Amino acid sequence: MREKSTTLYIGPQHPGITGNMMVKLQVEGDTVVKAETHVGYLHRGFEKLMERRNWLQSFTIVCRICVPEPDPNEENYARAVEEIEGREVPERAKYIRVMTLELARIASYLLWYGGQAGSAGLYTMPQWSVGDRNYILDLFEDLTGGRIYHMYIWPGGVRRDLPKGFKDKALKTMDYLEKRIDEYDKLLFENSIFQKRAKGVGIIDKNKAIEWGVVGAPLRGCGIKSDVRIDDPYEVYDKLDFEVPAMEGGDVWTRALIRRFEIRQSINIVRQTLEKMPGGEFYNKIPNPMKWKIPAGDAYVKTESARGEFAYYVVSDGTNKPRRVHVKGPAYVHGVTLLENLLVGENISDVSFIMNSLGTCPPEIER
Amino acid sequence: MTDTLNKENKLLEVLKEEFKLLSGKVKRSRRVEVVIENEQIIPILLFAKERLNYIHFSHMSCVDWIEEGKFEVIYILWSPEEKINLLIKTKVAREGEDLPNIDFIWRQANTYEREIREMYGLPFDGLVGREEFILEDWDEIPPMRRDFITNEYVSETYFEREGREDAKDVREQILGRTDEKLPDFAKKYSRD
Amino acid sequence: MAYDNNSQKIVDYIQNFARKHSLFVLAYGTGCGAIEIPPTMTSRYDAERFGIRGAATPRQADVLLITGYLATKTLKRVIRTYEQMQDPKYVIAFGSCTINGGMYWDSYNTINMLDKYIPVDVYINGCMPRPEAVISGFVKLQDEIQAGRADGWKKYQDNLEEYRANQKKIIKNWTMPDFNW
Amino acid sequence: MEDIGYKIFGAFLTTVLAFVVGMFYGGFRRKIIARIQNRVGPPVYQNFLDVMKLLSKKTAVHHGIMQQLAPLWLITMSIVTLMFIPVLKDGLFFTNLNFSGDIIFLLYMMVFGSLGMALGAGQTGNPNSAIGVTRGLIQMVGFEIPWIMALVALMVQYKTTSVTGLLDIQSQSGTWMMFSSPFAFIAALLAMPGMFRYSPFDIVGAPAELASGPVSEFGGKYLSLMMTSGSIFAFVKLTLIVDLFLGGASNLIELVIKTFILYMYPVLWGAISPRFRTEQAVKYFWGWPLFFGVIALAFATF
Repeated sequence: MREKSTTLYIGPQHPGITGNMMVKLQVEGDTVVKAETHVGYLHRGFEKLMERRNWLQSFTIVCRICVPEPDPNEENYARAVEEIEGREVPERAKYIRVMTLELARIASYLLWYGGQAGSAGLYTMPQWSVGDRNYILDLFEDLTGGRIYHMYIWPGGVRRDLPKGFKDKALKTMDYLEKRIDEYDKLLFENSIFQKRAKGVGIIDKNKAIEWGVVGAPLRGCGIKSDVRIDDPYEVYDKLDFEVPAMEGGDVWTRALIRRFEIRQSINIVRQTLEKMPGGEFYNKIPNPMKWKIPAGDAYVKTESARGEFAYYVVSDGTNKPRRVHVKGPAYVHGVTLLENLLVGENISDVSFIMNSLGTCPPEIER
Repeated sequence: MTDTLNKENKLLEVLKEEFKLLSGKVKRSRRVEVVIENEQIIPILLFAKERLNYIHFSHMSCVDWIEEGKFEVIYILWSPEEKINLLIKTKVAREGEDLPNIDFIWRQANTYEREIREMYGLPFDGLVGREEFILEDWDEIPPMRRDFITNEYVSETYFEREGREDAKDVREQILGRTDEKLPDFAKKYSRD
Repeated sequence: MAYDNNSQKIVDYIQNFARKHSLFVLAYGTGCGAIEIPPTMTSRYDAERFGIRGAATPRQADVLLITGYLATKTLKRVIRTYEQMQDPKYVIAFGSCTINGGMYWDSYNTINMLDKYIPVDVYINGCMPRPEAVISGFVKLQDEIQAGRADGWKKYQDNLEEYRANQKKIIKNWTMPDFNW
Repeated sequence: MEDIGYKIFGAFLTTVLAFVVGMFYGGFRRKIIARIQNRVGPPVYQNFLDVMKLLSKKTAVHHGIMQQLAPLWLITMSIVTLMFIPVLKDGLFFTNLNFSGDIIFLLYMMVFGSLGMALGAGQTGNPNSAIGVTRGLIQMVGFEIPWIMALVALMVQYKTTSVTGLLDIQSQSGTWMMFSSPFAFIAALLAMPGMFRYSPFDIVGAPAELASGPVSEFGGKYLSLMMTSGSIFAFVKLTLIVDLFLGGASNLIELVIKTFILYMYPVLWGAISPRFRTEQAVKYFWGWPLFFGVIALAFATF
């Protein structure tokens, strides 16, 4: 006898959903038989707004595309504009950019720690990691003046130099975090219940992964070494020393292990940039932004964000406003086709768990 | 510099032999751009995927060139081995023409196509999927077309709080400045 | 039964005191402001000190926290959610974009003034407001509740036609059940 | 006549005591968990404010009679269960209505409340509630088996089915049941967190999965009744275990100390563990707890 299937809506108002989106599930018993992602609850029409704003005004908008980690957006946009215009960026600015990106990655991973554990019902973990994330945000506040939206990496360099005493403070924070991450390991990764929950859940097929468009940590969790920082090095990543992990498995547990490894790598990179940072100018001055025209052309740039490859396709038509800025976040694929595929056959308990492990962030899907 | 672009040039050569390219160039290292007629989209995508191993479909975008009356659609592929992004561009008329559906080659193209269909009103031949992807009950012209003026729509539809109009004055003021340099925010507000 | 003003006052005082110190916030991240809610709730800022805690469903919640801009698609859900909440209910609007559209004032898909669609008790401005600002907004709401001034829900009942007209102007396909108490 | 007066007054006192103690335990739980999580946490009396506030809310949800009766059913069952538990060993007010067959009766009563809740939640029509109820019943099947085995082992071993009888045996022999029949105690202790439904067994109302499960559609006064009943029931469970295994209590201070220490065990476990999936929870209960239950039974019989 066939069980009757029920429709279950997860979201948009649901504590388990990441952000503001909806997953419509067909459920038989406890098992999902069909999943459908509904997005559009956060659509602001950024790409339309950028058509109306000039190049510098658009720069204040791009960071709002992805809230947990705005810096890859800024960096992407700035780099695309520089590539079209042919503007040079001082070496120091590049180092500062890399440092900012890595700090943002750490902050994003700390938020992920919270989300992953919270969706599994371990509420102590978000309290710790989101609390510790504030220390990174403090660094950002010192550096840029803003906790969440920094608007710091702009075309031609960065907006301001490192404040006095920043290096010491940053290094101290890194030391503190490294200690804390060991404690997180005890709470989360050594926890047998978490291991039971995470192993064998939400498996991505290794052979299909690249074709499906999987990027970032989920792809590395399938055993495929792929990272924009090595494949298509930008800024000064080719001068830094870091490892990119790849582990076989493809389930939530492997993705978690990858992130656990990468957060340590990021801490390491921040230390390196602080050590190696040369002196000199930190930005290449742009002309009066109202009259600042970019020659016609287009550029496709990408950055490795905490959730995967973040790509910008920017087209200029020679005026002082961008013709088209198209943003593709990792969640554009992860949150729609991949999620719809992965959820089939899983337990309802794991829906939110899998979403968190993929890092589904709806503002990237609809912008 | 020429040595480092070997891979890219080779790819361009291969594509030139197989297909009638409208134009093709190496933009920079790891970026190759070709322009092609829109009938040849499926052949070139299949060729790139099956023969050249460009198996990762990274991006698909659309630009509205209203002056020419055309949409430009860009398919961006990535080869994990060669580590090259291949940009395939094609143009299609804004009204009356459609593009082939490619979601049987890459499943995730379906999402991009649905978005482009919704935001630009560009139909894809044989595309299956819910009509509404991002917008809900939208009955204006598709919003990403350049002839859709968003601020006019806003002033008709939504309420505006008083005081908002100030922003415009500041903008004209800055624009009125001739030869004046941008205030040096970076140095002015740095703390040391 | 003595039902004079004084006894009513005492009842009101006790009610308001309890309401003030126990605010269940609906877990609904409507916009990008949702990113500052976890820091507000967690260890450094710890909003639970003030009796603020999350509630999973609208039936149990007291406060609807509108975290940022509302796309029209979300507005429909927000109205639905707001109407499902039980009286007395409060709305805290968070971020500049709920006040006047903020950054997105010319976006075709986001509303500009939230208080035209649902009554707002406290606005917190900023993009993003810091957790301190959020907590101060909550404290302001507590003061309003104690003083008996946080009566957005009454306003909504009294001016339902006006709110409905505004809402229907944006939401073209109105398929929601009618609001009944 | 005087006797009945005492009984009624005692019943009232017991209910108030259970409510106050249960509420404060809830408050301490929130406070202690907050301290583990590096923060200050709400005041200890926060739960009273929550209940007061929920009572002052207007309620305008009507899904049907059963939905409105469910919270009442729940609280009635909690209080009725409380009535049959000797809170203190030989106090004037707190021994209540226990009689010779009451362990079996209690086993039945403790399930009964959840059953009413299940009916009520089923009527709300919310799919989350329905799934939550199913999970709750599955989980109950999980923990009830080792728990009943532990109690049956006690009953077989000491040839009595009354809580007072077991209390008398403990005070006569001078050793607590947890030492004289350790396997039953271990089985009961391992099954106990399932009854409290804190992490890792909070699968019924798991927020990230089912909003809040069966209670999703209950707000305002219904929710306040549920919270009240929940805190009374927590006290009931703690007192019962203290009576059965920890030698009961002869005064209120002893009772509070014993129950609080016992209460800390599910709370602290909950603070550091994620949630089981439903089938994992059942697997857990049918693993070691069941094993110890069987051993206890064998130990008692032979």
